Amino acid sequence: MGENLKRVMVIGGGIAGIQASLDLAERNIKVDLIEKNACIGGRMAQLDKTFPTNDCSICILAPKLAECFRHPNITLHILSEVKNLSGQPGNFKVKILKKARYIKEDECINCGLCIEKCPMRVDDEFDMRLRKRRAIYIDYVQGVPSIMTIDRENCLFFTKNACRICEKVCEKEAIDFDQIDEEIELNVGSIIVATGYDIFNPKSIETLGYGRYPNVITALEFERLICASGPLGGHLTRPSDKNDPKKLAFINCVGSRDIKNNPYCSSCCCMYTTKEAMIAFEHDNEIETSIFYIDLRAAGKGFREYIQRGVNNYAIKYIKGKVAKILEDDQRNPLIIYEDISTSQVKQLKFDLVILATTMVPKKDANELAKTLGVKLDNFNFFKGESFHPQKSSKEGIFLCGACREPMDIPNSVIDASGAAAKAAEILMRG
Amino acid sequence: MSDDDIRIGVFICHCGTNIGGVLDISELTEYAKTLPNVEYSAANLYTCSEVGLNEIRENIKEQNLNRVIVASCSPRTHEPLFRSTCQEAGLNPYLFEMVNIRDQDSWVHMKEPEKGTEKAKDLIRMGVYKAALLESLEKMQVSVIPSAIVIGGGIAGMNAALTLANQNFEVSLIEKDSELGGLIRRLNKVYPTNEDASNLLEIRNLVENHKKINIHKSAIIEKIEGFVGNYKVIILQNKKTIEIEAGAIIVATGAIALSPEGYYDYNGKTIISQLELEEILKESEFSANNITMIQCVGCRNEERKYCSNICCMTALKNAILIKEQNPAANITIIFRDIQTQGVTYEEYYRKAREIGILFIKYLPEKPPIIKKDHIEVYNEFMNQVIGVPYDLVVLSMPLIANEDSEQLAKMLKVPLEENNFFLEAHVKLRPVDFATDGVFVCGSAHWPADISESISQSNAAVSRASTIISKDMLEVEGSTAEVDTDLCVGCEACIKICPYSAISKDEETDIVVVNKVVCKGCGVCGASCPQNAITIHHFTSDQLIAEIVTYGGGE
Amino acid sequence: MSYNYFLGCVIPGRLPFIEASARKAFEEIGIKVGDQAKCSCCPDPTGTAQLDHESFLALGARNLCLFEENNSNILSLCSGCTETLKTVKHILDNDNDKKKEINSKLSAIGKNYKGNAEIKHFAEVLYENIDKIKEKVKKPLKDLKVAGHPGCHYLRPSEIINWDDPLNPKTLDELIEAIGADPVDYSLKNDCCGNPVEKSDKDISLSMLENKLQSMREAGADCIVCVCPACYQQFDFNQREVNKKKNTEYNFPVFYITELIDLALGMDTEGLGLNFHRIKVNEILEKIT
Amino acid sequence: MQTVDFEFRNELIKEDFSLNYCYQCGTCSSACPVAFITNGEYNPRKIIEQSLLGLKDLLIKDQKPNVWLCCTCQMCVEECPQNVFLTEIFEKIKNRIVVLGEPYPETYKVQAKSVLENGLAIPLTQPIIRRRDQLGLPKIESANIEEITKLLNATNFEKKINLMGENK
Repeated sequence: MGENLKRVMVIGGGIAGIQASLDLAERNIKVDLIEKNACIGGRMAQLDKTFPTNDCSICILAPKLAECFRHPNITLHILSEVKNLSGQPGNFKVKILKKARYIKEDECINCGLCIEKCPMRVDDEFDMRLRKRRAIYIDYVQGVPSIMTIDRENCLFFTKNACRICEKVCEKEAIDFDQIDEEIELNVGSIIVATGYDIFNPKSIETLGYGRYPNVITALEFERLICASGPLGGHLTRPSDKNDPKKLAFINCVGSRDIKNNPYCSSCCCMYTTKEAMIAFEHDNEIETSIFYIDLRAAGKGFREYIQRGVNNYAIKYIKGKVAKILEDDQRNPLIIYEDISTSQVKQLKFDLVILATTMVPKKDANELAKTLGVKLDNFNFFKGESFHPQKSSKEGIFLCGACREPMDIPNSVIDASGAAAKAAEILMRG
Repeated sequence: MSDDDIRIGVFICHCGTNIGGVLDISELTEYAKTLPNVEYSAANLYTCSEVGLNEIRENIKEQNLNRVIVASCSPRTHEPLFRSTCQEAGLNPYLFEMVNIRDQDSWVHMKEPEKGTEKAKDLIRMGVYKAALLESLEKMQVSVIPSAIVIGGGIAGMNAALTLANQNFEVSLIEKDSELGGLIRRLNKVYPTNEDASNLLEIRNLVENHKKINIHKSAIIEKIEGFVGNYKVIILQNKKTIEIEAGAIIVATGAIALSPEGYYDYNGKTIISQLELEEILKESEFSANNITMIQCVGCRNEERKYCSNICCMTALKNAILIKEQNPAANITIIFRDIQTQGVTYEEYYRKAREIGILFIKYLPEKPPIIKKDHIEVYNEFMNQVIGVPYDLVVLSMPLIANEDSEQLAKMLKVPLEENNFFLEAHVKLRPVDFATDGVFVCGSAHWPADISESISQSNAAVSRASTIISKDMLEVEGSTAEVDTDLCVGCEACIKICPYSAISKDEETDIVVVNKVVCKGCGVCGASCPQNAITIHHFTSDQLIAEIVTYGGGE
Repeated sequence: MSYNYFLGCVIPGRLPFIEASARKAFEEIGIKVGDQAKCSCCPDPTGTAQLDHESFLALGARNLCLFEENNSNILSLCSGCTETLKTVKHILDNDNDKKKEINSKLSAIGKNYKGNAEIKHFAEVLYENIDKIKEKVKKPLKDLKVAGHPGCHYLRPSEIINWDDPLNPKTLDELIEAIGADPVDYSLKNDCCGNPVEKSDKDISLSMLENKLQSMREAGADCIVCVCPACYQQFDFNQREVNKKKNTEYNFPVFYITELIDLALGMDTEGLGLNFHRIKVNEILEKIT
Repeated sequence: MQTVDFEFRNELIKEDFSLNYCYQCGTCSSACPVAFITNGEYNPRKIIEQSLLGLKDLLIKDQKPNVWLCCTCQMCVEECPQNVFLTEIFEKIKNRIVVLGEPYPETYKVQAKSVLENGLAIPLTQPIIRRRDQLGLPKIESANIEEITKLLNATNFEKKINLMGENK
């Protein structure tokens, strides 16, 4: 058997994938980082702040994005997906489908002229569809690589053979409609899966009114709404009437710890709802928050103290009692019907804005990727790790990290990522 | 360099609305242009984005800038990025200066934007005056010893040693006990698989027989010297002093269970601790029928505010084991919040309910009271006091920091948090790193962790340590202290105060010498030197005085 | 297999005009339904079931046996009866011990439960024939704002009823639409009318009714439509009681869905027995003709 | 003070295993229309907690909260995140109250009496029979009452339901 390849493929460019890539690259192992979207950064880039330090999320992420982009040992494969895997640990052959960007990567300087002129308005996925982007776009301002992408599904040239205005305005002549999807073959010694998670759609829990009541939103929508670079420029208003909300309610465990939806605990919601309430209070000291919970799960370092700070300094009230039913009054104020278990009273309370702590769910294409890679998923479609070595997948040479294997917060994803990097490197040292 | 040659570029960051939403950025940009030596001034939406960085690079070339100032956020997170950007454009990275107009200005003066803008002008002006005096500095190169030391031979330490050794690194594993294994040796079964704890100890053989692992049992650490890439740990083993050298150190010293003495009428017979229950289940016949467990004993209170993370799962495990062995047993867990995050653990909690474990929630202000044959507890779910019959009470005690962690922390020059667990470099993004380069932490030394978490963290620590010991040479900080040999009188004030032990005395000349590799440029020596003999590069007296003078309105 | 009616107690014994409207509707749509002799009380899932589960199973099983003997499926005009019969069938079909136990009781009267007869709520069958209904509509009930009240036992427990969405029902509103009327969306659509609580606390029962009525009024409903005689009674009989107790002025005419279907299919109001309604329906009739 | 009665708790669990899964989140109370009207005085979650603790006196004797107020709408069952069959559990508790001879609401007895006497909860009266004729409805052949009596004797119905007892 020949020497194992000193090269690792990392699938997914969120914080877990980035950390794993950087660790490996730093020890002089070559990394192919595969990202499906147009920019790396993942979910962490969408968050406003992070608990328990309340650091600005993108501020602490951005240096890592830049490092990843510039590291000589890391090759970024953007708009790419894994299509096929063969070979064995130490020497895998991977087929990657790299979608056309329709932009000459070396030419685009992200001047934004094309965006200004593009006539198409498309729901902005990065901003949780809370605003529109154009058909030529960059995921987010600090996105890396910081160049444009043309969204083929919506571009007028591709849909109606018209327009091409971006081509006309681009001074660098960076637009290239002739680009085609490419298939790339990689040869790597081991593989790390870091594909992250999707968000549960609470529309299916009809009694909570999401989708019917404008002032019932999800936590990730809230992150975008309150984020300085989000659709409201950081000035939180409620969707129905653009008024400043003063009374907020967070409902924990929406779609989790629930046999009818997802039986598991989503791990982070108790903490992130507290964080979101704190940020809201920092924006407007008149805001009062109620957080409805089943168990307050705060076992991490400094987490209990964080919750206590929420109570003492941020006007947060924790109410033990899960909410089954939300109604709406004629001012479009959500009315929450709940039991305050500490008194056993059932009450109705009016709020200005209700935020649903929707659970982390497996990526919808997890099944497909698991099949391609030949690794097992658990009963819920998370990638299955070993009980005491959770970074080890069911297949030798393939490792897991972050929320693709179980819901987890950022520090645990980073630990997982470094852990997976160590295991992935171990394989390369053999043979 | 005469004043005429200095060409400063000032880049002012909006940071979205973090800064731009409060301060008047265009006013600041215009203001910067009026300052001496400023050749160029511009605003960016995010200076740290690739667009912003490109603008720095391009203007260094086009405007021929030889000093760069970014007025934005914290150097803690962003200085390395901007420095390397300057370097890429051919500028010495130490000719870069960062001004924090966010954390110390726009965030704290959100409600008074005009005053905030005035303050930002002061801060930028101070930066400009300092920048004019900046000097080029060179980073030091140091060689690296390609091996690691792991302190602690519990599951985290053993796994770390093995993973490192499997990657062909030499490892020294230091254990104070006479055998490896740590806390797991006292456990009966382990969750969530409920297999024998001894299965997890199989790793011991692999560790003990690995030719790359050097094990030092019954060893006491006497002294730790050195710096990243070149650590020296002196241990006392069998009355012999041994010196071990390595490029990196992993701290895996674990934690201990809080003693139940003095809690809830603990008597060691009918009222015992969870760890004692483990030992009974492991070694002897178990006969109790009505078993009540009380959670959060001695924690989540004023004395110890934290949640110990592993006790809920441990209680669930033992409850399940007893119930499966004796389905007629009546087991009650009196708890505050059940901590079973994630997929497997929540499933485990459901299983405990499924087989009939009873759960009662209590409030800290109304804790359970143990009577002769029953416990009285205010049940929050019922809003009233409920009696629970028992013949055995089991107290779930938290994991607490090792007694010797304070001493070890001092030797390693790393911080502890308020509960004496080791404090990492950054909670979010550097969870197993210390601020001190080349030292890492994993397992319960960092925070109460179960087996799976400890192993994950120990893998992570290995990965982080490998980024150092896989290199032949390392670059270290160039901004360090320098002693003026003409002024130094050898009083040793600096030696006593240096937190990194970077200063020593030259026996021949009787004056002090700074080890530039160890020096972090923190500056305490300079501040304490009665002779003003120490200069901290990049923070020289001239530079700081220039800042102060211009702040006060002088020239 | 064809259907026979299971009429239950309330409709034939107290609200025969509902039975009349149902028979007419099914005939007009072209669904043949026969009659089943010798039925007892289903028994009441909110009554007898709460006193003795075993007797509940035995009486229910006996009724099911009657249909089995006739080789006929069951078409029930009442949601309560539907739930009882479906529940009994569900339990006996899934629990062999229970089935044996109940069959040993049934042997005292020479019967044996097998599990051959299927149970359908009448609205379920109407919904299956919704296209036929649409075709046959002669007088669409234009501009009539109808608050559909699906009621509890029509939907839940979903595991047993196994029919419409238990928390967001659609079928009744679609039937209302099919006859040209306008189903209004009101916030408490899915709430209980309060009828079963009347047995133990009339005040609470009326408060529940009042909440429903208020929610219907806020949504601008002209009238109420039910698919269960218990709900019908609660709405039609107790609206005045609410008004007396709570000093309100509710006056919603209440219809069984089959009555509105009959009207939309162009039947003469004579013979429908609309005069037996406590809350007069004249205004509605004027509105739709 | 009420004390946990493990024996009674186990009996209830045996009758409906789903009881075990409850983790007291309060979804049922939030979904319950009766709990809403009574501000939680009628409280399905609390009845479940009492069952889990085996608090026999509260459940059976004091009947606090009053389990007879359950409207059997099954909203709690549909919403329960742990698939606890509350309505069925409450039915079993009511059955138990009845068979133990504790008081329960009069109206239930009236209905039960009618079933015992007529096989129907609401017997056909002469005016109704006339009205049926008017409406052109067919004659109804009711259940043979001897047969119903025989069957209900086999299940011991009359004895179980304690018709002569005190009412609630």
